[in-house]
Amino acid sequence: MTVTLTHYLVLGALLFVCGALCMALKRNGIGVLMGVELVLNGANVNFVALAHFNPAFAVEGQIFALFVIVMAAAEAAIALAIVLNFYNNHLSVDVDTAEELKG
Amino acid sequence: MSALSEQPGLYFVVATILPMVSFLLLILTAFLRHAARACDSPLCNTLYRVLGGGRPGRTAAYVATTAIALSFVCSLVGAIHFASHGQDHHRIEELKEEAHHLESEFAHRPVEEHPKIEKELQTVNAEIHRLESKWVGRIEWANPAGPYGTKKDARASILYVGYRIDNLTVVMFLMVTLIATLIHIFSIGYMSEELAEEVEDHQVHTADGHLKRRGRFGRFFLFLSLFCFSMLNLVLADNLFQVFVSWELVGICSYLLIGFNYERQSASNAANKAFITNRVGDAGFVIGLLIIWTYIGTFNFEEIFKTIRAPLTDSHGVRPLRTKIDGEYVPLGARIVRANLVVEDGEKKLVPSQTGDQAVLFSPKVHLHVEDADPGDETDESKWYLKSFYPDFDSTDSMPYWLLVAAGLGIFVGCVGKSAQFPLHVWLPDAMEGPTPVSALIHAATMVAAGVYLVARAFPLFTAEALIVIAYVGGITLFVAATIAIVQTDIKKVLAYSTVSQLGYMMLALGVGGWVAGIFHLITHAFFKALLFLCSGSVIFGCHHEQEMTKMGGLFPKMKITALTMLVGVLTIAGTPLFSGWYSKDMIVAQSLGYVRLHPEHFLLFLLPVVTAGITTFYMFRMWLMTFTGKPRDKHVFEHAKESPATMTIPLIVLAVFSICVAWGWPLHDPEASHLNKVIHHGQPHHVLADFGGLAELGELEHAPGLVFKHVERSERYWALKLHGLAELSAFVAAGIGVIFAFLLYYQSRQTGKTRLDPEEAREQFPGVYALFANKWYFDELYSALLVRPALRVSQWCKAFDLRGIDGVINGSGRCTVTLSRWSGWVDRYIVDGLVNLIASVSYGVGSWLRRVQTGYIRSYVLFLVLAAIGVFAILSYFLAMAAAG
Amino acid sequence: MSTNELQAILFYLVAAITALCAIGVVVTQHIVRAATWLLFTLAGTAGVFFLLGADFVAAIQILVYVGGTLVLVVFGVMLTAQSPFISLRASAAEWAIGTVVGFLLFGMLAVSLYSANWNFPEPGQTASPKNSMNSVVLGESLLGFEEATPAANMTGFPPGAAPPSRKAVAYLLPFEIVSVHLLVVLIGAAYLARARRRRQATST
Amino acid sequence: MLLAVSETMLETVWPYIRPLIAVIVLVTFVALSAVFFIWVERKVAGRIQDRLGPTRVGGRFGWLQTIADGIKLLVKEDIIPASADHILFRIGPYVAFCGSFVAFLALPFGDGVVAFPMAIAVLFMLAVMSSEVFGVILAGYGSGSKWSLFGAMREAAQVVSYEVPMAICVVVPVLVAGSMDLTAIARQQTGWFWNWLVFHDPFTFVAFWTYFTCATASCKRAPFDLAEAESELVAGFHTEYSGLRWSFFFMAEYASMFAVSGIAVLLFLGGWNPGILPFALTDAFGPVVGNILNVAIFIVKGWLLVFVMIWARWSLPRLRIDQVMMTCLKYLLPISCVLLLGASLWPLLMPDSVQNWFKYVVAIGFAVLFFFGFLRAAVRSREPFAPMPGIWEYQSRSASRTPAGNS
Repeated sequence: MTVTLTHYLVLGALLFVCGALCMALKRNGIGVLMGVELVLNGANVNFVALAHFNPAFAVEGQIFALFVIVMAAAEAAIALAIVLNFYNNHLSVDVDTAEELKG
Repeated sequence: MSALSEQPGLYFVVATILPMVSFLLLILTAFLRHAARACDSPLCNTLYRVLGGGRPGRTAAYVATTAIALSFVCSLVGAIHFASHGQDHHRIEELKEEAHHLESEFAHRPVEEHPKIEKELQTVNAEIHRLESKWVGRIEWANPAGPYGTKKDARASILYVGYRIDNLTVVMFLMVTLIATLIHIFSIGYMSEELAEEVEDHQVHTADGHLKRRGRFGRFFLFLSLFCFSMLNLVLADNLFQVFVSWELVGICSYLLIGFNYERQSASNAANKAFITNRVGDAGFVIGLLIIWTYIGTFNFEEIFKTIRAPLTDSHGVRPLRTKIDGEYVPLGARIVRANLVVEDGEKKLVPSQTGDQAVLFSPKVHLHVEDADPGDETDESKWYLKSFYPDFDSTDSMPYWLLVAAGLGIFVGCVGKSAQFPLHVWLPDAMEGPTPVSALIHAATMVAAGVYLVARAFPLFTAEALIVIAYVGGITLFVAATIAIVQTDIKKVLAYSTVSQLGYMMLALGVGGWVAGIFHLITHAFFKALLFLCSGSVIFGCHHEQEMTKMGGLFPKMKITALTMLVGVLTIAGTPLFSGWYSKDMIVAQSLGYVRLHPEHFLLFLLPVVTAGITTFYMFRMWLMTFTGKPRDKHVFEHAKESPATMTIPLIVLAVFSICVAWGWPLHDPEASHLNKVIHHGQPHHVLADFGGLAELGELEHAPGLVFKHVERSERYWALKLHGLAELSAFVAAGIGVIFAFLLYYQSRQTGKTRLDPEEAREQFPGVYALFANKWYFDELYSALLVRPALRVSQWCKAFDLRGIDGVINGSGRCTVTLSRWSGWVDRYIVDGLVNLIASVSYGVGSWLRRVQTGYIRSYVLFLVLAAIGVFAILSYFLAMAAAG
Repeated sequence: MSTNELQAILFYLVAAITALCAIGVVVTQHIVRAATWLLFTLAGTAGVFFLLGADFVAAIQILVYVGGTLVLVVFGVMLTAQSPFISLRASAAEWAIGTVVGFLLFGMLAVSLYSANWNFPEPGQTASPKNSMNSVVLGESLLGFEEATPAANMTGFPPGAAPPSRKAVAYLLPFEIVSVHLLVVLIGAAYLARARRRRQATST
Repeated sequence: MLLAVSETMLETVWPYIRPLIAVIVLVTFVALSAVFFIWVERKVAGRIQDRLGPTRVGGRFGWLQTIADGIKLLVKEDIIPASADHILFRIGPYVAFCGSFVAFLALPFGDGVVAFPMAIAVLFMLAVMSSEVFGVILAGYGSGSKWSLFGAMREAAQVVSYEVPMAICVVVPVLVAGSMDLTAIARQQTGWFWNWLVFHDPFTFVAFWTYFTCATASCKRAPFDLAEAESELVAGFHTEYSGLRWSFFFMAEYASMFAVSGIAVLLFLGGWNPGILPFALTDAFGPVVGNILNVAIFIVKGWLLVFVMIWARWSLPRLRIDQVMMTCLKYLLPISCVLLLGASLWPLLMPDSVQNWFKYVVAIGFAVLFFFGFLRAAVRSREPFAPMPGIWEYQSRSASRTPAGNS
C-alpha cells in the first residue's frame, strides 16, 4: 500500500475542482476569493508532489510552490481590497450586483 | 519768549493749544493704560499700575485743570499785551490806506517816478507786516487744487489755519478760560463720585438691579480738555472754515458729554437729539460756506468783509463813496452795495440801484476812483464808478444779492442750531442730561454762546434782510423759552430754558444792531449763568442727584453759601441795578427801543424783551424760592441735604463776585461807562455803524477818514443815553411785577408752608396756557408730526415701493423669461431631441436584443470556463482517440 | 506495519481531512464557517507538504496562508459583515449545474491522471521527516548557487572555504520580481482599500 | 518473533511514537507551568500592588490556589450563548490551544531534547503560533457578542501586525547563526556568556529587546492587552466563555508566553547554556545528566523572561489601541528592518577585532551592571519594610487640608 504520485495529484485535482466550484457557486465576493485560494492550493499540492517524486524537479517544485504562496498572498491582498472597494461602492459583497457588464 | 514778545498774539495760540496738549496727554495715557492692561508681562503690569491701574485717579483732573488754568494765565498776559498795543490797529488801517493809494499812483505818475513809489510802497508794506504779525498769523493748511491749480484758482483753493486777535477775541478768551478753569475746579468736587472703582447708576436698570460700571472721572476731564481746545480754537479762528471745524468739534464734545451716562436711555436720546438738531443747523452753515467759497473765494473774515462791504473812501483815501438814496446822496462807507454791472464804451461801470439784484464785490485789485472832485455837484448820477486796476476784471466782482442773503441766513441757521434758537431750541433742555458742570460750561457759558459769537463775528456778512430775521428769531426764542421756563419743575430745566431765553436776548440785540449789547450780554450771561448752573449743581450734589424742585424747599439753612451765591445769580439775571446783568440787559432793551423808534412796524422787538424781562424775574425767583425757602417738601431729601465741599463752593463765590462786578465802571450807574462795554465797543466793526449807526449822522461825515469814528462814537453815545432811561424804566417795572408775583405765588412761610396765592389755582384758571407751556409749545410734538413721522411714512412708502414696485417688475420680467424659456425648452425637448432620441432608441432596441448573451455574473463565467475546458477536453480526447484508432 | 503503511495511513488521514474540509468550504453557506473549513484545508495541505518532506514550504504555507492570508480574508468578512451577506445562497439550479459540472471536471481530471504515464527516472526517496529538503538548498537555489557548504556561518564565507560555483539557472530574478510585485501589491491594496465616500447602494 | 516484530515495529514506528510521547510530556509540562505561572502572576501582582496575593490554599503561599481555581473551572457549567455560532464557538478554544501547543514540538529544552527536530524549527514555531490568532477570531465571532468581536478583531490586527517585526527580529540571530535550527543555534552559543547572540553585535542586542516587546504584544500581554481590555471590552474575545473552554484560552496564553520566551532564550540568551562555564554541560557530564541540567537551566531562563512579562504587566499602564498599532507600524517595524540590515552588514564591514572587542565589552559591561543592580535590589529587599505612604495616611492628610490652604 504505497502512496503514489497519483494519489497526491488526485488530491490536488479535488482541491482544484472544489476551488472552481467555490468560485462558481459563492455569491459572496470573499467566498470567490476562498475558491481561488483552493485552486492555488490544488496546484501547490501538485507542485510539491512532483518535486518529491521527480528528483529533477526537486528544487524547482518547492520554489514554484513558494512563489505560488507568495502570489496567493498578494492576490488575496488585492482581491480583498477590491472586495472592500466593491462593498464601499455597492454596500454589498454579492458579486451578482456587479453586473454592469451585462450585455 | 522773544517770539512771544514779538508776536504777543501767540499767547492766545498757546492758550488754545494747552488744552489740546492736555487732551492728547490724557488720551495717550488712556491708550497706553489699555494696551498695558491687554498684555500680561511684568513691564506692562508696572506700566498699568503707574498709569493709574484699575482705579480712576484724580491725575487727569489735575492735568486738565492745570492746562486750562495756564490757558487763562496766557490769555491774561496776552490781553495785557493787547491792551498796551491798542493803537496798532488804527495805525495799520492808516498804513493800508497809504499803501493802497501808493499802488494806485503807478497809473497816474510817469514811469520815471515808479522806482521811488515802489520804494515807498515797500517801506509801508514792511511796517504793515510788522504791526500785523503781532496779532495776526496764518499757515497754509490744505491746498485742494494742489500745484496744478491755475493762478486764478490758487487764491480760492488754499485753506488756512490762522488767528487774528481783536477785542472780541480777547474778551472771549478771558471769559472762556476763566469760567472753564472755575468749572474744572468745581468738577473735581462734583464728579468725585466717579472716582469709585465701581459706580452704581441708579437710573439704569439691568436684569440684576442697577448698572454697575467703572468710574469715568478721567474721561470727563478728557472730554472737557478737548472741548476747551475746540472752543478756544473757534474763538481764535480768523476764517470761517476753521470756525466750522471747531464748531463740529465742540458739537462732538457736547454730544459726548451729554451722553456721558450713555447707559441711560434718556441721556443717549438727548445726545442724539442734540447732535441731529445741530446737524440741521450745520446743513445751513455748509450752504452759507459754499456760497461764500464760490463767490468770494476765501474764508478769511477780513477778506470776506473787505470784499462784500464797500471801502470807507475811494482808493485815494480822500473822497467818501456816495450813492443816491431817496433822492439824496449818502456815503456808502462800509455798506453792502447793490448795483448792476454795466459796460459802457468799453469801460465797465457799476450802476448803483436799490433794486439791483447784484451785490458788488470789492476785490482788492479793483481801483476805486471818485470822478467828481467837487462834492457840491450832486446832479451827476455817476458820481462814482470803478476802474479795474488790472485788466482781468471778471465776474467775481459781483454776486447775486439774494445769494448773499442766503449765505448770511445759512450761517445764521448754523448759529440757530448751536445757540438753540427757535425753531431748533428743542435740544438744549434735553441736553441737561449731561453732568451739571457740563451744562454750566458748554450749555450755558460757552458753546451755546458760540452761535451768538459767530453772528457777531460774521456780522458784516449779514444783509438787512438777514438781520431782521435774526432779530425776530431772537425775539420769539426769548419769549417762548421764558414762558416754558415758568412751568418747569426740574431745576436744571428751568435754567436751560432760561439760557435759551437769554441767548434769544443776545440774538435780538445783534439783529437790531446792538452788536456791543449782544456781546456784552454774552459775557455777563456767561458768568451769571455758569454761576446759576454751578449752584444748581451744588444743590443737586447736596441733594443726592435730586433735580425736582417739588421735592426741595427750605434748603437755605442747610446750604447757605450755595443759596446766597445763587441768589446773586438770580438777582443778576433779574436785572437788579448795579449787578452785571442790569447793564447788559438794559442795553439790549435800549437798543431794541432805538431800533423800534426807527422802525415802528417792528414794535414787537421791543415789547417781547420787556415783557420777558418780567417773566424772567418771575421764574428765576420762583426757582430760588421753591428751592431754598419755605417748608421742606420732601423730608428725605431735606434730611440728607448738605453743603458741598470747598472745591465746589469756592468757584461759586468767585463766579458770584464776577457776576456782580464784571460790568462795573465809573460812574457805576452809567452802563456806557462800563469797562467791559468799552473794550467790546472798541472791537465793534465799522459795518455795525454803517447799518445802524444813524444814517443821518453818517451823512455829516467829514472827508477825512479818521474823523468817522469819533463822530459815530459821539453820536451813538448821545443816541443811547436818550433811550436808556426809558428802557431801564420799562424793564425795571416788568421785573418788579415778576418779583411780586413770584413772591406771592411761591414764598411759603416756614411755619405754615402756605403761599399767598396758590399756584394750583393759577394753573386751573389758565388751563390752556398752562398746557401750552408745560408741553413746551408742542414743539416736540410738532416736529414729530411734521418731520419724524412723515419721514418714517415716506421711508415705509419707499420700502413698499421697493418691495412691490421694483421687485415686482424684476420678478415679473424674471417670470416672463422663465415662461419663454419653457416654451423654448419644450421645442428643444420634443422636436429637436425627439428626432435624435428616435435614432438612439432604434439602436438601443437592437443592442438590447443582442446583449442577452452576456449575463454579467462572474460566477456564470467561471462555470462557462469550466464547461469550456470540459468541452475542449472531450473534443480533444475524441480526436485523440480517433487518431489513436485511425 | 511498515513505514510505507504508516505513511499511507497518515496520508489518507490528512488527505481525507483536507478533501472533506475543501468540500465543506464549497458546501457551507456561512462565510465564516467557510473560512474555518478553509483553515483546516490549508492546514491539511501543509500536513501533506510535511508528508512530502517539504518542511519549509509547509511552514511557509502555515505562516503565510493561515497566519496572513486567511486572517486577511476573515478581516474582509468582518469588515463587510452584515447579516444578509454572511450567508448568500446560490439558487438550487445553480447548485445542480455546479455539482454536475464539478463531477464532470473531477472525473475528467481523475481519468486523465490515472491514464497518464509518468516516466520519472526513479521514484524518489520515500517521504520522511529525516529526509526533508534542507531549507539551505532552497535558499541557495534561490540565490543561484549550485552547492554550498551547509556550514553554520552563512554570512560572509569562512576564510578557507571555496566559494560555491554559479548555477546556470537561478531564481534570483523571479525572487526579486516577486518581491517588487509584493511591494506593488501592498501599495495597490492600500490604494484600493482606502476609505472613500460610499455611493448610493444599488439594489441587492 | 514477536519481539523481533515489535523491535522492527519499534524501529519504524519510533520516529512517530517519540513525538507522541514528547507531546504528552510537553502538554503536561505546559499545563503545569501554566498553573505555576498563574500562581506566580498573582503573587507578583500582589507584591507590586503592596498586598499579599493568595495565601491560604495549599499552605503558606497559597501555591495550590490555581489548582483550586482549575477544579472550579472544570466543574463549572458550560454555557453557550443563544446567539453564538455553536460550531465556531466550540472550535475556537481548541484552535487557539493547538496553535500555541504545537509550537512546543519544535522547541528544544536541551541539547537534543526536542520532540520533533526540525531544520526550520524557528520558522515552524512562528508559523504555528501565528495560527493561534485564528482561534481567537473564531471565538470572538462565534460568541455572537459585539464585545467579543471587537476584542477578536483588535487581537487579530495587533497580532498580525506584531508578527512582522517579531519575525524580522527573529531573522537577525538566524542570519548571524546561519541556521533556523534552534538546536544548532543554541549549540553555537556554548561557552561564556559573551558568546550569546544578544552580545554578538549592537544590532542583535537591540533586536533582543525589540523581539521581546513584539513577543509580549503578540502574546496579548499587558501593556498590549487591548484585546481583553476590561475597561472597554468586558473581557474581549473570551467574554462569553466559561469553564473549561475559558481555561483553554488561558493555557494557550501562558503556553505561548513560555514559547516566545523559549525562542528568545534559544536565539539570544544562550539557550540551555549556563554562560558561566567555558564548555557544554553535555560534554562535561554526559548526555543524560548534562541534559537534565540543561533543561533546568533552560526552564529557569524561560521562567525569568516570563517573570519579566508579568512584572511589566503589573507595572505599566495599558496603551490605547491606536498607540499599540502605531508603536508597531511606525517604530518597531522600521527599527527591525534597520536591525536586519545592520546585522547583515556588521560582519562584512567591521574588522574581526572590533567585532570581538564589542562582544566582550558589551557583555561584561552588561553583566556588571546587571550584577550590581541585582545586588542593590537584594540589599534593599533585606531591609525591613518601611511604612509605605499608605493610602489611608494620604487620605487623612488630604482630608485635613482646607480647600484654600494650598501651601
